[in-house]
Amino acid sequence: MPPTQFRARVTDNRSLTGGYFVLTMQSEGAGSAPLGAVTPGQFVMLRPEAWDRDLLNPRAFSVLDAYPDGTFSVLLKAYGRGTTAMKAMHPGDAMTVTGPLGQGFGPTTADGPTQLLVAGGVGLPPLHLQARRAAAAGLGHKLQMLYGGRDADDLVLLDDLKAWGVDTRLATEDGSVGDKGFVTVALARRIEQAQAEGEAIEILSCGPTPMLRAVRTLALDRGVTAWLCLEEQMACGFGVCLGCAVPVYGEKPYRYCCTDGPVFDAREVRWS
Amino acid sequence: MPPTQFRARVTDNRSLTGGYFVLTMQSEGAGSAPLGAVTPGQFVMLRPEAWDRDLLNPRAFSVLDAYPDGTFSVLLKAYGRGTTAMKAMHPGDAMTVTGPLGQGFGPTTADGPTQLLVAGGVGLPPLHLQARRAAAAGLGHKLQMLYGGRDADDLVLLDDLKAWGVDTRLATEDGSVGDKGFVTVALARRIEQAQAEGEAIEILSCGPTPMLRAVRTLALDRGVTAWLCLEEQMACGFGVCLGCAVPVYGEKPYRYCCTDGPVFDAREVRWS
Amino acid sequence: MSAPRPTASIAPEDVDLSAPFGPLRLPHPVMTASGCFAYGQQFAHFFDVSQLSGISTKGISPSPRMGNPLPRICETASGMINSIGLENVGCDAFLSDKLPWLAELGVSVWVNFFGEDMASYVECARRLDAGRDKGIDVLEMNISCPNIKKGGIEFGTVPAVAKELTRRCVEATQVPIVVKLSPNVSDVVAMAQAVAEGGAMGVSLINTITAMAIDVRTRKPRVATTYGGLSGPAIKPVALRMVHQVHRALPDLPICGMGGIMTGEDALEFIMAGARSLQVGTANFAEPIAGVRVRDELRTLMAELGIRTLEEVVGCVQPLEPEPTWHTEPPT
Amino acid sequence: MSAPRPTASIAPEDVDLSAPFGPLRLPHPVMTASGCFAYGQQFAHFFDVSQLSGISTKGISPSPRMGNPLPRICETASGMINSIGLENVGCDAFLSDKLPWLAELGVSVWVNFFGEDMASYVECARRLDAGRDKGIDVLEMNISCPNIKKGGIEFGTVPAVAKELTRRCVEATQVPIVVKLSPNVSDVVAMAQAVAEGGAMGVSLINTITAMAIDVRTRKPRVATTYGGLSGPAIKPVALRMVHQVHRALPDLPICGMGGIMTGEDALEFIMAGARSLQVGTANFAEPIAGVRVRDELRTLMAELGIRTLEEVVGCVQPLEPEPTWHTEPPT
Ligand SMILES: Cc1cc2nc3c(=O)[nH]c(=O)nc-3n(C[C@H](O)[C@H](O)[C@H](O)COP(=O)(O)OP(=O)(O)OC[C@H]3O[C@@H](n4cnc5c(N)ncnc54)[C@H](O)[C@@H]3O)c2cc1C
Ligand SMILES: Cc1cc2nc3c(=O)[nH]c(=O)nc-3n(C[C@H](O)[C@H](O)[C@H](O)COP(=O)(O)OP(=O)(O)OC[C@H]3O[C@@H](n4cnc5c(N)ncnc54)[C@H](O)[C@@H]3O)c2cc1C
Ligand SMILES: Cc1cc2nc3c(=O)[nH]c(=O)nc-3n(C[C@H](O)[C@H](O)[C@H](O)COP(=O)(O)O)c2cc1C
Ligand SMILES: Cc1cc2nc3c(=O)[nH]c(=O)nc-3n(C[C@H](O)[C@H](O)[C@H](O)COP(=O)(O)O)c2cc1C
Ligand code: FES
Ligand code: FES
Repeated sequence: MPPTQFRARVTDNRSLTGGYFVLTMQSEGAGSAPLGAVTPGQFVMLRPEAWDRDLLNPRAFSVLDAYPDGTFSVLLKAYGRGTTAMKAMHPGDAMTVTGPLGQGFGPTTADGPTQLLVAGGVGLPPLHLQARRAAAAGLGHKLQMLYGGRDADDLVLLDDLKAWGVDTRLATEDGSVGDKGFVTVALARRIEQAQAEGEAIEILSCGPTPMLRAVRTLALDRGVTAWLCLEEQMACGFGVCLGCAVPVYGEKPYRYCCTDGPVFDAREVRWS
Repeated sequence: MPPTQFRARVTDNRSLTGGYFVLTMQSEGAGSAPLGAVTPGQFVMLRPEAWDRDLLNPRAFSVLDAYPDGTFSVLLKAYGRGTTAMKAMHPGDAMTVTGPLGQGFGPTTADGPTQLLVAGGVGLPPLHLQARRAAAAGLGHKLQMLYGGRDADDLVLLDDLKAWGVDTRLATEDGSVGDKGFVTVALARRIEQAQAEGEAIEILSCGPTPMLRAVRTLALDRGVTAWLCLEEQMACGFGVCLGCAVPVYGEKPYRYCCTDGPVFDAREVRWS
Repeated sequence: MSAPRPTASIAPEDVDLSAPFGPLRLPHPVMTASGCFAYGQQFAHFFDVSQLSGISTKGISPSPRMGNPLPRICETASGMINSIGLENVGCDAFLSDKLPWLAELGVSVWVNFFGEDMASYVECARRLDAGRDKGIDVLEMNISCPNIKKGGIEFGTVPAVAKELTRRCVEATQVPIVVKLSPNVSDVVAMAQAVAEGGAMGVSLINTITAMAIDVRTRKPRVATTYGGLSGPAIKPVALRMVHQVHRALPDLPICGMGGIMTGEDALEFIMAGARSLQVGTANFAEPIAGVRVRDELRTLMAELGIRTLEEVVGCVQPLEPEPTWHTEPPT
Repeated sequence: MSAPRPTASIAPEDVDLSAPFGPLRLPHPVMTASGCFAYGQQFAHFFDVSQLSGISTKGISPSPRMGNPLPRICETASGMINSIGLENVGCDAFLSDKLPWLAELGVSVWVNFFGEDMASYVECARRLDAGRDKGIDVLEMNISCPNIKKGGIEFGTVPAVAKELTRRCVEATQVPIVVKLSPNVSDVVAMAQAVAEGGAMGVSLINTITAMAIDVRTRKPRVATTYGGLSGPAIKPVALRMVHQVHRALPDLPICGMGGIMTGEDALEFIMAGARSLQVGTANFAEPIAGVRVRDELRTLMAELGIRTLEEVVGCVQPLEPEPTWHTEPPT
């Protein structure tokens, strides 16, 4: 589905633990669902209509979920001025939305490898949606979530994963819940186990760049296919400003996070 | 009372006819009433905390009323971006307020001249407050309001004037209420009558600049004292930026609307 | 030119937006700006791109360029800084892969171009001349490339150098050349004058202003090249001033105005300052259809103000009445 | 200077904000800017003005000036344009009526000054020298007065002229001279170099950028002089770039940085770009206590980032790591 730009109204702004919040919006226009066919990892550019010119450009957010009735949601945390302003949005507030944008993760399939979903921070949405889709297709057993955070509060929307019956392994830096340490430690063990048992696996990961770097190194070292959902500074989100370059190996030194990605093969990403 | 800068919360945003609205605010800090001793014609600089840098400077508004409990109100109409943004403010929204600023009108006195209050548009607040104060002091009979607008909708807060028993003469350009034509026509007649009867009068006026020009010309022609409450572009409101110069006769070519005014003797104002 | 007084409102249909620009007859003044519209295709998802009057392409160099390291963009108050590094597909790929699509739109195609030294500027102009009958209407010569080496700064800041560069490129092609000037100069009028003498058909004003932002946590600049170009509403007042200066000094030189245009009112400000056509740049990022909206708002505003044609108002801004002589005594 | 890595947070009390600036020992770097603080008294209603490290006065000329016609100010995106016209009380009234009050505050008093030609600049410096033992710490020479006639532009844009002007004013007074440079130049480093050679103790960067806005309804410029000076957050990225350029080229020349400073983070950006002191200008209009808030925020931020002294971070911004060499094949 090609991207469009449309207006939506906030219908809900729900606070979670750890400063996270979920913004739910309804696109305007009867029965319109411009994000209906979104794939996990695809994103939208959001710009509240109330923003002045001081906040010039929209901000990128992965779609957390989208329904055929035109509602959709995103998971945020307040970092800078834009997300802080969004945290204060109320039901009824108008949003300019562009999307769906980018190339998401491949689907979970019955005869494909087991997908290890490695999530951290605001990187949860693509993997949460991947799990939702798989569970709905009766393929929940084909994936496993490995989800890391600083502490228990830093892990959100766990009830959903439980309700879908998705096997979820938690890791926290302070050990307050799940394994103590980085989620990549759990991932390393899981890879070892799979390789020992001859289980076919692939990694789908989204989260803070240091986490993705660790996942990439692990995957390259162990020869496992890994798909990384990257973040870069974006002005447009649809391939025009060339601001979101991702260094890659290959014919050209850069590809673009917004149009070629945000999901890239770990082998392609040129990170030293 | 020297000006201070303080925070207030919007408690009410009431729409009137003609696009006018009254913002009521409560200053923060128990029992603080930084505007308690405001005189009619004094003003505040208002800047909603939510404004981004795009709207850099505060905007000037005459105080419509101020109470010892720290509440105060202003009367606005949406012209540009600032006032349009203020129209959308909700109870609870925070405002940065600087005031009271400037020199207001002189008081109504038992043995002074009859005060003719000539008001138009958003120039109503100072004269409305003057009438309120006079009425409260039992001097309502010492003033008369002459209030002009485009049409009936352009005249607001008439009930207050009625309740205070202030003699009010209306004029509308379309004749929908009161005299048809500019309020200065009614003023000219009133001056004539006073001069015929030997009644001591002075004029207090606030409104659009074209109206003030006409009032000034009338007053100079007929030898009546007139006090004009002027508007100029302001950045600071407290005598620092020198942006709000008013051309005057006298030793210096300019005085300052925010500190020397906004109320000036019509004879002093150098308008060609 | 004496300013016609604003008259009563007219119907939007009665507004004639056509915009003569040197030899060009644009249906209306609103184009999109170089680097903010790529080669156009991405926008076709969002709207009918042929509604624009013209498109200025991403800057083209003789050979493809890969662009700068990361990060390349950051946001500032009412603006953004970019350091894309003039990444582009190069002359040949442009002519074979991008131009045909653009040519079919029927809009005015302005090919923004640059070189790394004088010879490669000339080579680029010469090679792009091959597109003359294939849809290229203007070569928009970008002489303000802060990121290219070899005396690149001088092209944009030294009038004599700019004149010579213009002259040699004009000789290399029969496509009219519009020179896009840098705002990072003491005297923009001298630059405009020089390129006009060099044979430029017109000038585009302004390119981005050299700027910087710092991440105090990492102690690094927010764009990898340390300095980048500031664009967006923040620079509009500077752009308007330069358009006005150049129009006053050289009233016959067509000016394509840009810098922070977001609304029809912004567009009319540029026209009243002296621009005969306009480019919308940064606004496209937040709103792909920005150029068409600006055109529509311009029409509505002109109708409201009773302005029938652009010619009535190009450069019409008049100094304010001089103050009356200062009297020490009031008249009465 | 090699960038010390950010360390762990420290207590705000452990931050030493003292700011050596040439011969001056400022208790912290945050001053207020010329034209945005008048002569200071109005601010005493709002806060204890002696908390500032210094005050730059409204620009003083030998004789009083009455200022420009109206309107004098207008707002733009994240900025404002002013054309006050350098209205001021003149040297004599300044020395007799304004200086005593300022001197009593105990803050660093920078007297911003200008003339209408070279002779009157020199005269102004000479007459202000009388305030040397009466509280004047610095003469801040404004060489970018777009609104004064008689070659005024050249003072701010031609290095040789600026050097000569500086030299003659330095000879006329024993008060150290800091030259406030114009941003409306092709090469700000050349200007800084010239005034340093002329004997300036330091430079202030930046003054306002020449700009314009138009009221499309009246077809008039929004400030009566057609052009005015743009200030506020809109210009911060340009100011930072110029501070950085000058600091890189002339690391020993003290720079007082300004242009759109609104927060402690803005202040730290300027310091990391190379400024040793700062001035807060336009921010005072919306918030009279802005300078003191910026100082407090700067202290808090430095504590959070583990920065103990300004010296650790003045000019510490480092270019980003160069990109790794480009491989065509992945490592595995
Ligand atoms: C494809 C894509 C998908 C994304 N999906 C999501 C999502 O689902 N939920 C979400 O909350 N965010 C998501 N982001 C990140 C989001 O776009 C940024 O958080 C947002 O742009 C920050 O805007 P701001 O105005 O709050 O911060 P700014 O004021 O623009 O930045 C403030 C500072 O914070 C830093 N910063 C910004 N974002 C982050 C971050 N996420 N982590 C650490 N530092 C940061 C910036 O580099 C800058 O230094 C996504 C980004 C991309 C490119
Ligand atoms: C001492 C003083 C007292 C004031 N009291 C009041 C008051 O009680 N109520 C009130 O509503 N306003 C009052 N004003 C005017 C008010 O300050 C302006 O309306 C306000 O600054 C406009 O801000 P804005 O952001 O909406 O318009 P801007 O975006 O700043 O201006 C938009 C355009 O509208 C024009 N404009 C702005 N204000 C007016 C106006 N009032 N009439 C006609 N054109 C205008 C401007 O010149 C500009 O061209 C007062 C002004 C002064 C100086
Ligand atoms: C991301 C980006 C890339 C740009 N690339 C070019 C370019 O290749 N050539 C050029 O002449 N101008 C380039 N510009 C400048 C714009 O064409 C325009 O002159 C400038 O941004 C001011 O207009 P705006 O404020 O509307 O964006 C670029 C601007 C941006 C923001
Ligand atoms: C209203 C106003 C008046 C100014 N007057 C002077 C002046 O007299 N002399 C001077 O050197 N700079 C003057 N400036 C420039 C400021 O001192 C400062 O350099 C500039 O505004 C940038 O800082 P800011 O963005 O913090 O305001 C003035 C600025 C403003 C806004
Ligand atoms: S965000 Fe603009 S090209 Fe990717
Ligand atoms: S508004 Fe600043 S001096 Fe009057």
